[in-house]
Amino acid sequence: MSILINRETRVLVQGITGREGTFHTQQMLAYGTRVVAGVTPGKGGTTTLDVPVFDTVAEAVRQTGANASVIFVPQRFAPDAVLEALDAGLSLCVCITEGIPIQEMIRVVHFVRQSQVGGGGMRLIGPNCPGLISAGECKIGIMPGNIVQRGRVGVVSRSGTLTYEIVDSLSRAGLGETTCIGIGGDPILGSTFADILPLFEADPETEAVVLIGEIGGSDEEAAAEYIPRMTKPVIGFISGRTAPPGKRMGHAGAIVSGGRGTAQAKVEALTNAGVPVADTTSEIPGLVRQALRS
Amino acid sequence: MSILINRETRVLVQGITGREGTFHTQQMLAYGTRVVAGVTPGKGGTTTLDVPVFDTVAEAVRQTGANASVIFVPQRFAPDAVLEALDAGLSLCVCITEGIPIQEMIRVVHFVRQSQVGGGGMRLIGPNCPGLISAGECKIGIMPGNIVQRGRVGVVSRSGTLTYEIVDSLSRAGLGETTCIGIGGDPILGSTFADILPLFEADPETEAVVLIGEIGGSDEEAAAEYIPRMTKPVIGFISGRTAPPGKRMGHAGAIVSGGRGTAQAKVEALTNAGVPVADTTSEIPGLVRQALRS
Amino acid sequence: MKIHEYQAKQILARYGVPIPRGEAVTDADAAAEVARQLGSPVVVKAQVPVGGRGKAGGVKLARTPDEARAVAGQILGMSIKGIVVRKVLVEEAAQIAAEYYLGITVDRAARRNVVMVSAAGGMEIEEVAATTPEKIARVWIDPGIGLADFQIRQVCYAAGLEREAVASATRFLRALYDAYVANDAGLAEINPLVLTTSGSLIATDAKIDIDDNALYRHPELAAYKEESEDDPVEAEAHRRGLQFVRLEGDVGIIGNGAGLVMSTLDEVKRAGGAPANFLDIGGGAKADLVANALEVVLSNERVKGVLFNIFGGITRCDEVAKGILEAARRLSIRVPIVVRLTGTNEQEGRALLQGTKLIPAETMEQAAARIVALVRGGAA
Amino acid sequence: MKIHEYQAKQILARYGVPIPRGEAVTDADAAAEVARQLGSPVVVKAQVPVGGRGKAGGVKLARTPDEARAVAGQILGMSIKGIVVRKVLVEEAAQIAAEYYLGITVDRAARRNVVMVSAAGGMEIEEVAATTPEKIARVWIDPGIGLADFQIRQVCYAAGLEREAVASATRFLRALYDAYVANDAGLAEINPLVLTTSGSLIATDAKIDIDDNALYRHPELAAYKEESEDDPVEAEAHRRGLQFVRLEGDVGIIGNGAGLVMSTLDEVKRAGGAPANFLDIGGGAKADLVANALEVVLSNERVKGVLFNIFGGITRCDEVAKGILEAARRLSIRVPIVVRLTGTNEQEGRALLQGTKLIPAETMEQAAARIVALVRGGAA
Repeated sequence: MSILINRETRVLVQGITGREGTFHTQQMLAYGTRVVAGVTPGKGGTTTLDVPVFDTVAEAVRQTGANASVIFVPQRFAPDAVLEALDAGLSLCVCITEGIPIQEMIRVVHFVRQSQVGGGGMRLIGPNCPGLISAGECKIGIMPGNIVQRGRVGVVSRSGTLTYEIVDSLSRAGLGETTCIGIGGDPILGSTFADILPLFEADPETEAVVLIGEIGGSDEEAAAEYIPRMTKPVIGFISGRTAPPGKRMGHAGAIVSGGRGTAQAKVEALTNAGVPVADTTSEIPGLVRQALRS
Repeated sequence: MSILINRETRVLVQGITGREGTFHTQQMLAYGTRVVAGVTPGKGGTTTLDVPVFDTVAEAVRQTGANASVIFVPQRFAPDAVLEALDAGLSLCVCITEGIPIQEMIRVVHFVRQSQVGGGGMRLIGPNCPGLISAGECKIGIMPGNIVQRGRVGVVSRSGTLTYEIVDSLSRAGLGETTCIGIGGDPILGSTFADILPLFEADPETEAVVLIGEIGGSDEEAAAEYIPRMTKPVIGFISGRTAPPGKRMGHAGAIVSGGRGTAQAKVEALTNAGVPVADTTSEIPGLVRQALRS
Repeated sequence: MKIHEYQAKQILARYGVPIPRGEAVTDADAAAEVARQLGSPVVVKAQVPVGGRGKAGGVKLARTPDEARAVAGQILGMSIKGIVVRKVLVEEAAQIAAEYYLGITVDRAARRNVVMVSAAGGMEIEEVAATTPEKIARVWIDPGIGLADFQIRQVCYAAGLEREAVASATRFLRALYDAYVANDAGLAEINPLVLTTSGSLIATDAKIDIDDNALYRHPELAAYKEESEDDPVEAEAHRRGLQFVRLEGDVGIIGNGAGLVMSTLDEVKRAGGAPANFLDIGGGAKADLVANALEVVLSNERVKGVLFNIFGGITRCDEVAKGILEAARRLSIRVPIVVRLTGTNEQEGRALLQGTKLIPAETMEQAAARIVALVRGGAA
Repeated sequence: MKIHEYQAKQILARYGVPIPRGEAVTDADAAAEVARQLGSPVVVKAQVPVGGRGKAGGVKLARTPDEARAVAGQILGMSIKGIVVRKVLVEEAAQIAAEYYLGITVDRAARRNVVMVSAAGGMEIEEVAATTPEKIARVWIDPGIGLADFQIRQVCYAAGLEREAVASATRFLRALYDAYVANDAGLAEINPLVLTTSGSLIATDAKIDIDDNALYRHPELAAYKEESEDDPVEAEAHRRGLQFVRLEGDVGIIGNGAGLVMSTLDEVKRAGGAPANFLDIGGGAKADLVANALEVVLSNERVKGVLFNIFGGITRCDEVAKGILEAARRLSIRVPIVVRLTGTNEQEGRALLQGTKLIPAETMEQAAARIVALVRGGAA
């Protein structure tokens, strides 16, 4: 088992003919992902890496039964690409693109989450994220597949390379992973820790979860409110503990954040929720093993 | 019994200090309606007809427990007034105001109906409607109360005075009404025939329903699709049978309407749904009586 | 509010829609001058806010300035569906490779704006809609999101436009949508959108209807409104705040509430009469407005009798009676007037009319039968 | 992107926000001239995109042009939080009856924009937020609907503004919101919004932050960007496409991915070192970019050693190694450089570095410990 994606997932690549899109499509295919379609407006009817290309997502879905998409289109076209995935009835959309204006994402994420009211709808991962891998089954996005080993730990992270670092250490420690997800580094995300944790909680194969947070926002604090209701252990890590408070955000930022968002506040919230928080990445495999034993 | 409003309904008047607002508040109070609050920005803290006035709907709801509102504010402020009612968590809003731009109503009705997804939310009656009366219990809007008599028939109509004409004839014929609703004459409405009919179907006291339609749109046709599933008889009337097709609407109008919208199409749809359609208003009481006998 | 083709094109041009070079003129010499300046074959088109002007001979090609003068002379002053042509648009003729259709309007059933595109544009688009509706691709616009770029692509690809035309068609559609929204239109249409033999797209005809209810926030469109009122009686009625539509018959009809007035029209027709107009005085009318209404109806010389049908709610029957009497004082009324008053203050209203030449009626049906008999009989 | 007060006011004025008359100048004589033209007492304010300038002596009242010259002379050239004041805004002093706060920003937890209003405006608003949060009224904006008029009324009434100020405060807030949305701001703030003794409202201070990711669609704001870059090293790094933040320590840090770089900072700090910067080369960096990164880090004279921490995914370790070697050729490097390469093509990368003065490390912790020891030791 795994969460969100598996062997059956039929993946569509939005922006398949771009440099990044083509490169990572190749990587995904090499990992065994079923990439069934690509979309590039104006390139409908052609193929890329033997994958048929369509002008619109709707047409691609109609012709290939794709049910998940990954977005590699540039910044200024990415919000529209997410809405197109939503409109076409996909159940998962992974937006790799970084640098999308925050006001665009507020709108897009709003409509995406609205689709989930009453069940169903589309789940968005990202933007500005590395994507996800269900070990040995399916890889969507840009995570290096070689560091993932089938195992017992679910990984959810706001970072990219830091996640690879930690996943690699879990694999080397022989623990292995079920699904590894990078939810993205932007202020407004399609899915948060609190959205992903229940999926790991419900996945029979996942025995523990590693949550990799960082300074800023309050997603870690929100996760800490949910974790006490879980039956599975969660191990935390927060990067940016020594980051300076940053240049001034204006009064409004300070009023809204109200003291949340610092590494200290996050570590405290997680600790209060019973989560062992690692001081350095190298401690993580040990803490996981310890949690699995008890 | 009755639908939507009754003795317990706590009514708030948006625009209570305007000429129309004050006049009809008086009429509603005289009918026995529990008008518990009024709203006029800037007049908070005063009273009108002994009704306390607030600056915002939210504040009025907090202080008085109002659960329904009626809107008498001018055209350009009315869409915002509906959104304010929605935001304040009212369950019913009746918009009397006429002349609201259609693009505004497309937006407002969209958000209102979105609130109903998954149950709950707010129901909007109107705009450009006379409101509704639950006979002997509560009157919201501008219908003359004296023509309504407690009885067995539910009335739902797109017209104003034509409704009074028909309600009056039902009352004089000794049939009487449960609730009479004018859903409004605009192209985009908060509630359609198809929204109201199920409420009458579920109301134990309503034994038959009179549906008063007119040319334009396809709400009558949509109602005709639902009516065969009802256990109660529906009697129809369509005004505008001899109206000329009107000046040209452009191709787009013709393409979209696709032949629906004429009086003939509506009469046909209702007849096919088993609805006796009266040729003149004076036939209606007889048709109701006949339907109740069979 | 319907506006003229050239006005619609002025609006569209502001939003970046390419339109043919040209100008609207009111006389034949000016038409020739425009043709001379354009230096190319031109199309001369009657500016009337109704369809079917092509079939009526209101659109003609002219190869030279002299030809332009000649056809403009033919078209100016002609009557199309009862409307006299006072202006013609003279514009560069396009070399047509293909004709597309783009339209945006309100889909009442869906409660949304709908965008429609077809590769089968031109005069027969309604025929296409009726016989091969699949040739018209549609997308509905989410009121929260607005028209998304992907929807534009979707509808253009689905319509089967030539592939090389899709990119510029999407820009056209975006501009058309911007114009539609910003001007509170109820309809915006480019038909045909011409793909020229040189591969560019141009709007050779355009149609925009503006939502009358939204005119208050578009003061810049007021000038268009003036020109769009072709019937002086309708124009006068609208100025006085009355809902008025001129019809072909001889029985003037006045009532309160659109539904009631329409039903009154139906009753008059059932009784064998022919309504001369639809006139709704609205809710809560005062005597003055009622008098104005009667005056407007009687200004139509065809009218041989008038029927008042009032169901008093907010409108008070005594106010209506006072209005009728006031109008009777101002005008010399030579036709029969049947008055049906019921509802609020009906006793007071009826009392005021007693002893006058006005003919009372109890019900809508009786009133209709009475006025038709009187008009047919030719006397009160 | 943070912009200066006077720039924020220029933007707000375009959206109809009343601001005091005044001008930004770069020398004391010009300040006196502005004061003379205004013909009233003025406030002279340091233009630096950081808070706390009032306490730092960067805001001063001047009753006469001579006084304006004097205080401008004091303020220009002073350093506020490390930033040299190059411009002062000289503007008409307002007669203050009350000070309000208006702010709009992104509430990440709510995933919405939030509007905040308080009757307790002025410099202590954060104190108010901490101790009496109920004095700051808030409404969250539905992304589909936008800011509705009723919400503006709601938040203004809830904040307890003087009743007579509510109507014009609502106009202010609408204009502020329009400016916020149209400029892709992440923050727009008027603090204080001054209710003058004559009963009018005026924005005596304003703050707008622009979303850097949205600058591509606001070319008109490019000029502001130039002026907002106070640190030449940061400016250079950003021009080269690097995420860079200058810090106070002496260990230069370069990595790929913000989270990994932050963790590297944490490790260096844990090992007893002090990072000199945060530098993220992003994903898939080529040798050239890596060389640029090293150059930027070394341009900081405080740097006594550099740590590379690369986890290769899209980024290839051999490309990083090439970049380091290229930079080493271009520059004469006199500080120790510890390189930790792992992931994609790590073998190739390590091979390239063999036989050079670069110091390899296996893990992030080891790398951090090594560079700190070297910097502390003072030698490679």
